[in-house]
Amino acid sequence: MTYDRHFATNWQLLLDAICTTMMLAPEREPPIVLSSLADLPYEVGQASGRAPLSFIQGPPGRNIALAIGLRAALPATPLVLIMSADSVTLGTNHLIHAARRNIGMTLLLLRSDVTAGAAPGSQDRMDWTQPYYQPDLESAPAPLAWLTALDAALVGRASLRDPDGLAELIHTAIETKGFGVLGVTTDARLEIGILSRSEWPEYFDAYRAWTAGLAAPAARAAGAAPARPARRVPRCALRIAGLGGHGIKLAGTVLSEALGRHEGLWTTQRGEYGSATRGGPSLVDVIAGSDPITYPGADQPDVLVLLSQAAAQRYAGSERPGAVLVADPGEVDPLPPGAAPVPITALAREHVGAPIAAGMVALGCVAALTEIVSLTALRLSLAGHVPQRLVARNQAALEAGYAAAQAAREGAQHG
Amino acid sequence: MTAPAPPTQLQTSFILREYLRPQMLPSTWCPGCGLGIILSSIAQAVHFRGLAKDQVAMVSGIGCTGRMSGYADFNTLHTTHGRAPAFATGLKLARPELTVITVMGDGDAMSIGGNHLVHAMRRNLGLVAVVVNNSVYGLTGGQLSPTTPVGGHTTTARAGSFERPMNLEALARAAGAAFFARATVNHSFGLTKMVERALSGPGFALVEVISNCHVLYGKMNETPEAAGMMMAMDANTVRSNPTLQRRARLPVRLTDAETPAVPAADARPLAGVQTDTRLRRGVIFERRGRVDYSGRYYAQSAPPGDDEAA
Amino acid sequence: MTHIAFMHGNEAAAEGAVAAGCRFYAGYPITPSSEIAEILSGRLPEVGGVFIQMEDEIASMAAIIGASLGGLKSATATSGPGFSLMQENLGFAVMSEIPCVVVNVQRVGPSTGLPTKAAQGDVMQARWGTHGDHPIIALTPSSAQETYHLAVRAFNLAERFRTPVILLMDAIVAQLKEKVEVPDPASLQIVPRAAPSVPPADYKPFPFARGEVGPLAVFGQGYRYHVTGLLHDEHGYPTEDPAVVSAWWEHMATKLDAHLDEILAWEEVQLADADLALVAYGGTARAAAHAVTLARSEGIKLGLLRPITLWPFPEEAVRRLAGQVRGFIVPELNLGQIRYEVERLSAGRVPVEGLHRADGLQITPDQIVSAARAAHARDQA
Amino acid sequence: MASVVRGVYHIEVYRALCKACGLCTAWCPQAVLEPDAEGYPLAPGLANCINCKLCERHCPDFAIEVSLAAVEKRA
Repeated sequence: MTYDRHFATNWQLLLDAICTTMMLAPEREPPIVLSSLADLPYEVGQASGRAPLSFIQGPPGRNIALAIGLRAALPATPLVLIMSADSVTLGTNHLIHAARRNIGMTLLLLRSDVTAGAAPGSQDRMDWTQPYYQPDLESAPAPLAWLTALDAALVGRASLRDPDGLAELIHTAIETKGFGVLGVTTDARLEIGILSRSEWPEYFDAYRAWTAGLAAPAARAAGAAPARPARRVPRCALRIAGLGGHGIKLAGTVLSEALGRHEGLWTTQRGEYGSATRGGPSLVDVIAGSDPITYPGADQPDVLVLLSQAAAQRYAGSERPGAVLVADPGEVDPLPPGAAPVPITALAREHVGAPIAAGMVALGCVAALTEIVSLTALRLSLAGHVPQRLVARNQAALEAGYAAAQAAREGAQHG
Repeated sequence: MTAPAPPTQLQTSFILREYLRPQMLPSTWCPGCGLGIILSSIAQAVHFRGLAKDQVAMVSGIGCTGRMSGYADFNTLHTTHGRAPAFATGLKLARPELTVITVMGDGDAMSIGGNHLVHAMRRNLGLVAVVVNNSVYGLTGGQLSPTTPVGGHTTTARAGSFERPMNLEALARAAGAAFFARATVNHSFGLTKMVERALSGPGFALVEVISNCHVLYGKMNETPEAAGMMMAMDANTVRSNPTLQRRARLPVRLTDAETPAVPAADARPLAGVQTDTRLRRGVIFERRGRVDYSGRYYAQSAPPGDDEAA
Repeated sequence: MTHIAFMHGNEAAAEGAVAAGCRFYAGYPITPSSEIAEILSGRLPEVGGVFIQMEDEIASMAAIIGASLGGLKSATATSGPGFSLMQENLGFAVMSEIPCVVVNVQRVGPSTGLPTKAAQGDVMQARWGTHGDHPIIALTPSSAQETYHLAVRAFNLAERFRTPVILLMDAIVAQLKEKVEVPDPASLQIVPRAAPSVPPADYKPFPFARGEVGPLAVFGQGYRYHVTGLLHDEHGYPTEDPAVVSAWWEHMATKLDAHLDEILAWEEVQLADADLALVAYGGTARAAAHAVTLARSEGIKLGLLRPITLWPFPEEAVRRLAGQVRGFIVPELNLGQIRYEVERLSAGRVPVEGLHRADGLQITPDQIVSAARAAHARDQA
Repeated sequence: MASVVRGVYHIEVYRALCKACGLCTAWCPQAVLEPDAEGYPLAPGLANCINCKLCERHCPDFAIEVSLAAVEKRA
């Protein structure tokens, strides 16, 4: 490769250095060059009519993030980024995070004396000057200092006045695993060479090592789709409303899976779940039916269970005529007309020792008072959603709710 | 508006009520969250500096920390994610006489806002930034943050993080911040003093506060209790001042010396990785003769001074 | 073999992506889409893919473009504020014809808005969010089941047409847990990345094929070429030549329009005899479908047109319907975005009424039925 | 010569602000504070209070206040 260095532009010198690295390591894949600088591809393209390199002209500053995606896909391909002011303006965040993570790429940060032919600055400590706006007002960005501080794998400085040294340094940076950065200048007074090195695993190498030990996916929830249900169930809307700490989210999950998996229906589950510590309102809507569910809200429930006074004030009376209504007489006063009284919270305390099982007691009531879900289906579903050691207690709560609701119904029939 | 008279005695809660918006309380923060302690420390620092509420602006970003500006009775600005330093820059340049305090979480300040933070430090305007570092994204549910330690479990790194965390101290030094201090919520008296000192000087002052997210990070990393997580900060940090380090060895201890350190979350060491993770707390660096550059934007004749004589 | 699962929409999007062959995800946490990242952070390593949490959404979008050029099917997921940040590089992907999938779980905006509340206010941003004229595909699911299938379809369309595809979800679907019949992966039709059949010397990375796209060569496999956000010729080199620019526009303007039959999808619910039509999509369409049942029980002949492909908009379906029904009602969780489209397409032939809210609450079937009743009464009078 | 006076301090807990996080009881070096059944702090050991204000300074919810009210009342 011959050229007249005396007349060569800075661009040609730089690209020639990159091409020289390919000769220094002929077995290595040719690099992909990323830059936002518009005039670069012409230089490359005109040399041979076709680009000898793949070239991405990404948006200013974002080439670093683009290179991260490329690195994830192509573990071994050298990625060479040519950046100028974009590295210390809109690209700064990408710059510092790629360095922090040590993602394998080689950055050439061009000082303004390279890009604009400006007079070399005297601010050696800053390494880099920003060629516009108010250069005398602000302290100049110092990307090499930032990246040294963040322990980039390699930080160096090279000069276009020493093209062979430049190629040599780029080659070294490419060979360095991880994030390498070279400040490129035309200034002869600046120190040239490797300024700092740091040891840290390359990000995607570490990623692959870190994730290699992860368990292969177990056969995911195997099992065929159940046969279509023999019975036709019209849309049925169930709502359980109480407070955070009543275990309402778990109840909703157990109920919807009992209906969907074991009763062969379509189901949806949505809710607002308060936390136990805050004790705010908590609510779950489960809709089930033979046809896929459209609207997931139980605005006019067919089954309504009220666990707290606030819930009763808000939702009593919203149910469809003829709906199944359950309320906890220990919490709700007065009892809404037609409600089956079941001391749900008291039963939860009795069987689990805390109100957290109230949702499970409520499900027992639903099984006792409706045709939509069986106790067996709830039991099966429950076993899949609580830790083994808690299954027995939750089942007791479920069955207590079932028994109490049956007793309440019989009481109502006889009384 | 006149500044309040310096307090004659520590009527702390009185001060707090003076500087908070009671109608906004209780906060939306989880029980035991260190953010309230940090807000309390900032309010006290403002009080002890004798600053009038009207002369103070608090600018926050998005996240649990972003909510802080809603509770403080200053001129408050709750901005977009990561951009608080940029909003604060505009405000400071428009009203140089205001004391502008920026509060950000670790993800807010260092991840999405990393660029703005670096350039704010470089410009060295008279801003105070309090960065609350709890190693995790709280508001969105416990994802990896740029300060999650190697081995720390998060919802987007269930097997433990392998990423090198951001070294804010080194970055602040390299980017040219005038002042950098680190406190923990377990050392709130020191935190108040650091914020006071940050408020007192020109230039960009950064205070990093190690805080607790026991609800998400703690739960995933075997420290689900607020108190335990905070007390562990005593063992996980070391005073930057050697005199104070010696004094700390004296038997007068208000926190339980037996409290175990937070286990390093079954960290699998990576080859070539330093394992000393104890952070220094205290004032880490303060550049002498630090220059507040904000004046320059009005009188552009002044050449940049030598601000590097640290 | 098909199996039963219980998933919310976010999980279905993540599982659908894995099934479609997604092997790279870059994202940034944001409510209410974070579960997609959380699930993929576990699932992608299992299938040999890469998950990375980036420093912001700008970087996330750039990284998935890079990974796609490297040959991995790539996706990101976000919500309103993050979607705004992605617009810059979304435009880059459109310009440089790079397949990728962007999931946007909409929430109430503008700005931080109501982070946890459902909305459909990003419909027009999905269409015109990045600057300049451009083709785009946006799909909007109404259920977890459909989210799974549309996630697969989004990747297929992205590969087929070399374009970013937006999976425009809302928090209703994203957070609703429901039963999903997960199909046997072998039964899914997956569009693989097309490889060039010509030798590198003859390869044109961006052919102006008028209504067709050429294969996108994977970087590092011998096809060295140039990718740019500038307007470019077929080799990817920037150009300002008006003739070349015109040819480029011709290509871009026709690449989706010539294949609307492959892209457009919508559902018609009881439209055959309807004299009043709802146009609803996403989570809101569920209330609309329920409202159709309720209204019909009152004797109101209500039907529903549910666009599944939101962009390009199923224009012919609306035009045809405008000649049949006596009015449209458009319920949506914004202050009128698709309503404009319906108004434009019905061109004054029939009245178009909007049923809008953007206060974080959802539109209920009762509200829709009330509107239908009023319209019906006006019609009878 | 300063000396610690015991038994003259008053501890006020604002229940409306308190979230029962337990930090104040965890920090109290004198075992003054104890949680009640719901986790809110009570001060059965008030006589031992040394006004160190660790409870007050570590309350994230501005819900506890140590004062000299007892002294003032006596005066």
